[in-house]
Amino acid sequence: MSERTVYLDYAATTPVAPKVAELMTRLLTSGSDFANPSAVHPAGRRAQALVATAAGQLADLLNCDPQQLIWTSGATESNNLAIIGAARYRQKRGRHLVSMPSEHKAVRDVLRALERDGFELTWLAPDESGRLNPESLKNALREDTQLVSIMAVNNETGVVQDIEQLGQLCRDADVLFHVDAAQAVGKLPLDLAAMPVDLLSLTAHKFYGPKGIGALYINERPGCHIEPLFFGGGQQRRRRPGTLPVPMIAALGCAAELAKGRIPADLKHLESLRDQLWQGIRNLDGLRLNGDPEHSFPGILNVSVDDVEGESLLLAMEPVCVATGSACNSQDREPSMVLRSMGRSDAAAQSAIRFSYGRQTRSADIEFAVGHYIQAVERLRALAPGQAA
Amino acid sequence: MSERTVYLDYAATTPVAPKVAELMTRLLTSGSDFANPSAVHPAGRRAQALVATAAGQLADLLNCDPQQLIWTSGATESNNLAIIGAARYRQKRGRHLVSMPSEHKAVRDVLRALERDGFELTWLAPDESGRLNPESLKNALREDTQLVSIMAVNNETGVVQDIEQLGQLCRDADVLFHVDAAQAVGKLPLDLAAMPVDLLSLTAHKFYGPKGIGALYINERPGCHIEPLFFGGGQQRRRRPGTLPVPMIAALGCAAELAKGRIPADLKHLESLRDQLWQGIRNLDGLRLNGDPEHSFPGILNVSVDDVEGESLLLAMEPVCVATGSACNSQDREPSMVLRSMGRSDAAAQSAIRFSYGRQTRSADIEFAVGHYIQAVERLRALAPGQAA
Amino acid sequence: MSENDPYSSAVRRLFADTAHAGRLAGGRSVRLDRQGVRIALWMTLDGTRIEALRYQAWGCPHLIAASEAFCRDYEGRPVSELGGFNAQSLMQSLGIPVEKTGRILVLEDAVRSLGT
Amino acid sequence: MSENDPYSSAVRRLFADTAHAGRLAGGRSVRLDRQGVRIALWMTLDGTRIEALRYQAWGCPHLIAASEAFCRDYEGRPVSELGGFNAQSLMQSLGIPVEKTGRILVLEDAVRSLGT
Ligand SMILES: Cc1ncc(COP(=O)(O)O)c(C=O)c1O
Ligand SMILES: Cc1ncc(COP(=O)(O)O)c(C=O)c1O
Ligand code: FES
Ligand code: FES
Repeated sequence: MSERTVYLDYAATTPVAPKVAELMTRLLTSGSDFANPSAVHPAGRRAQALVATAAGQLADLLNCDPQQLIWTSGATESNNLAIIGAARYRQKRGRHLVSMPSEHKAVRDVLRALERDGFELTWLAPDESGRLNPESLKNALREDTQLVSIMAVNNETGVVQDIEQLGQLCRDADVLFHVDAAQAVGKLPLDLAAMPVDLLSLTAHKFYGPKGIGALYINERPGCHIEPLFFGGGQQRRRRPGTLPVPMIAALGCAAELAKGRIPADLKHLESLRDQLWQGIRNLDGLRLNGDPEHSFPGILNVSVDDVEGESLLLAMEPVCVATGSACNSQDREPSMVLRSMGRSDAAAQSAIRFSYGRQTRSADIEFAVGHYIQAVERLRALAPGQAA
Repeated sequence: MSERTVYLDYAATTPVAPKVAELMTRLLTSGSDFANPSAVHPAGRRAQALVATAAGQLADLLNCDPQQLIWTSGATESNNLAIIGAARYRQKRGRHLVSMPSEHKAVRDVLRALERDGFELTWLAPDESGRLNPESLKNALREDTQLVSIMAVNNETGVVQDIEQLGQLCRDADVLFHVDAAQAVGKLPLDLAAMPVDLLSLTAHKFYGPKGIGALYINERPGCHIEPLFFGGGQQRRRRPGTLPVPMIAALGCAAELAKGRIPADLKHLESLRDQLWQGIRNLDGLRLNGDPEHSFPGILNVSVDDVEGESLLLAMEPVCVATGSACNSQDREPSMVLRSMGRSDAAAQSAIRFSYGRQTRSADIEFAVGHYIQAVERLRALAPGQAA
Repeated sequence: MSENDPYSSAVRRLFADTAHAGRLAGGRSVRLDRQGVRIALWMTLDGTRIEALRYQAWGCPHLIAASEAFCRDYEGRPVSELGGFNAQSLMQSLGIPVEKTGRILVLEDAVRSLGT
Repeated sequence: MSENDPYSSAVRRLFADTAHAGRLAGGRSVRLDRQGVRIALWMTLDGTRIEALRYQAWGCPHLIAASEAFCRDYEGRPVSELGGFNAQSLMQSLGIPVEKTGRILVLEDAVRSLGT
């Protein structure tokens, strides 16, 4: 590493937990645990046992049955599989779907693709704090509604939706409920046995597991099934074929087990960092919180300021690594859809900075970031012509 | 590892090369190389540089442009993306597709799914040695043919198709040519600059890389494009979104670089093992080679014997780990489609054993396997009632 | 590891030690080719008591183990008990998966016709 | 790393040291709000020679770097040369990606109208 960086982009991806890395290293260098778990020979059975252990660990974190879990390459695939798979499975009953414009692209763009295929979409805007009013969901449900997709924790703002209540409305209306929980699993307690959720997407690299492995929870019950996206070998009861990546799956399992033990301590740590960060910057002129102080995952803080452009702000803040908008759209510079759907102006959305932090973040990192943020904002403001001449 | 096993199932999956495992370990434990390569901040740019290096290494192995490569979760996904993606992209021109019944399920089942969606399939049977006669491909091509999919090396028999010649027929007819090269990449020299191939699938775990990462080569030229299977963030120019799993990609790159330097030595090693194995078992009564001695990847040897059932043979051979049929269908016990398409009887197909070996296999392992195979065959034969009473 | 093993330890033990594989000279025998499996049974009697049982089988390890188990069980018992042989209860005691029922029923048929 | 960096080292240097940011009292000025960016330029003259240049800009780092580069370049030169300012050649020398052309052309427009 050539320069000191302060990494405050945990919502984009986290480093791998040391225990998880150790396990992967052990499996990757093992001469005996590398086999294909579909094979029935002794080496294959050892690999299969590792997969079974991981399924147990993840099921334990989510309080579900290991049989309800399918391994995927990440939340993008899980979202696609859940939404396309369930919509296609149920399309003879109806083709109406409901979601929000503040969803991650891996939900929004999937739904848009279904729209092009003849599905009908209702997009429910959040209120200005980013939350969905349950009444508006209730009013949107129709006879032909098949699926509602609402994320648990927003990746840009950290806003937490009331999954229980929204799910219950779906259940009452016999509509499938999909939850993109990429930003929630391993970070907030989730009890799927007690939650009216049918499909839930997750990805390991948001909670200290490796990138490239995720899972989809399917609450298999009458009417809740998916059509596969891929075809191939018979793996995973044909719902998602392909050789199972055993070390990755084991790593996800290990990350889940670790998380289960740490969620309360992690949350306490994040709350204290968030408070320090907020105290440090809140008095900046024209600063505005993007989110809901009452219903937020404390590992994300998103703020806008007047009269500063986001890309320049990002560069001026180096070596602090933060995001404008979500990491996936850092490369195309359109103002954040999440923030615009919360009623923010284009300019406010463009100046938004997402601070996200995690287990390795120290108070000194926050202090460093606060200093850099304030300095950068002040410098760019001085550089900008006034709003009207 | 509780018992000694002799692993002769390299065609199902290989162990990870020590250098590759080292690299992954380094990246997984690094405090600075774990970021999301879509992020524009310094940590993101470091991650992006790792991806660029890996693309260069893989492009080097295949002799193509790094821009022509898309990262996927493995060959199953690559095959699905190539075949479904190209067929959908070109479906307005025509809906006729050509392939072989001896393809891997991750090709066959994809094509069958397209058949259910209204595409028309022509299945070309191999000759009894497993090869496709170019004449029969030529005769199968029609005005409305859009895609031909033929694998480079068969996963059950090791039979090598004449990709250049078959590809040229497709090129001449303006038909896209997809090659499932999961069993060829990193094992046989491939020069894509000189080959009339449009789409080529590969997966790292067949050549000493990790499971769960693969790639699709797309020879982008007029008419050669694919529609995506997934929707989400803008990664990989939207053709395959999702956070790039940097350590996995770097590992694939490293495995590719290693392979490039080792292919000739690896082949020599495999040839000597194959010869030893064949000499050891060839005199067994009723033994038959499933494959083409002239056109074969030497890392796979597939044989049938009379009067022995495959599943029992597999168990009787323990602790030697081999496969009956391909690993993916080891769990459903239908006789191998590959062997039946080569004209083998159900009984011969059911008794087939695939020996596959690799870099770590020693001559002593082959000797051990030869002894176990002969002993198991003789024992089960003694146990079986005669063919007719 | 046992939960992933398609073979119970009972099946593994029986498959590894097929002491009753083979034929018998004299006595009764029966042979069935069905459901893709082949079974032959031989029996000699000592009055109404089963003196010896042997089998030959072509099929998966479960079928071989079940055949071996049957022979071990019934040697020395009255021949009249053959009619009571029950594939399902043998499958349970050996831990043979239900998917294999069709094949193990071929053994049941062979045993019953041996008894008549 | 440089191949992945969206900013050339020239752009980084100019963005880090915006010595010409600010306003000038007296002299000419021009301001443009277009294409989602805002640029203001100030110029004082010493006869027909440009004495000093200052800018203010709201936009991406490329725009700020280009504005800074322009000011550094043209101080001390005859005012008549402003008409020859060419965004495209500045973009090339600073390594600014072509997608940004629209925005850097706003700077060109501002410079040219400053010269007239
Ligand atoms: C809310 C949300 N959904 C889905 C994803 C996609 O996850 P992945 O990139 O692992 O496929 C992400 C992160 O990128 C996310 O934050
Ligand atoms: C020829 C062939 N194609 C495709 C695949 C699928 O590869 P993966 O399981 O990595 O998706 C395999 C191996 O399983 C294979 O041998
Ligand atoms: S005899 Fe083949 S499945 Fe049992
Ligand atoms: S001003 Fe925003 S892209 Fe350059």
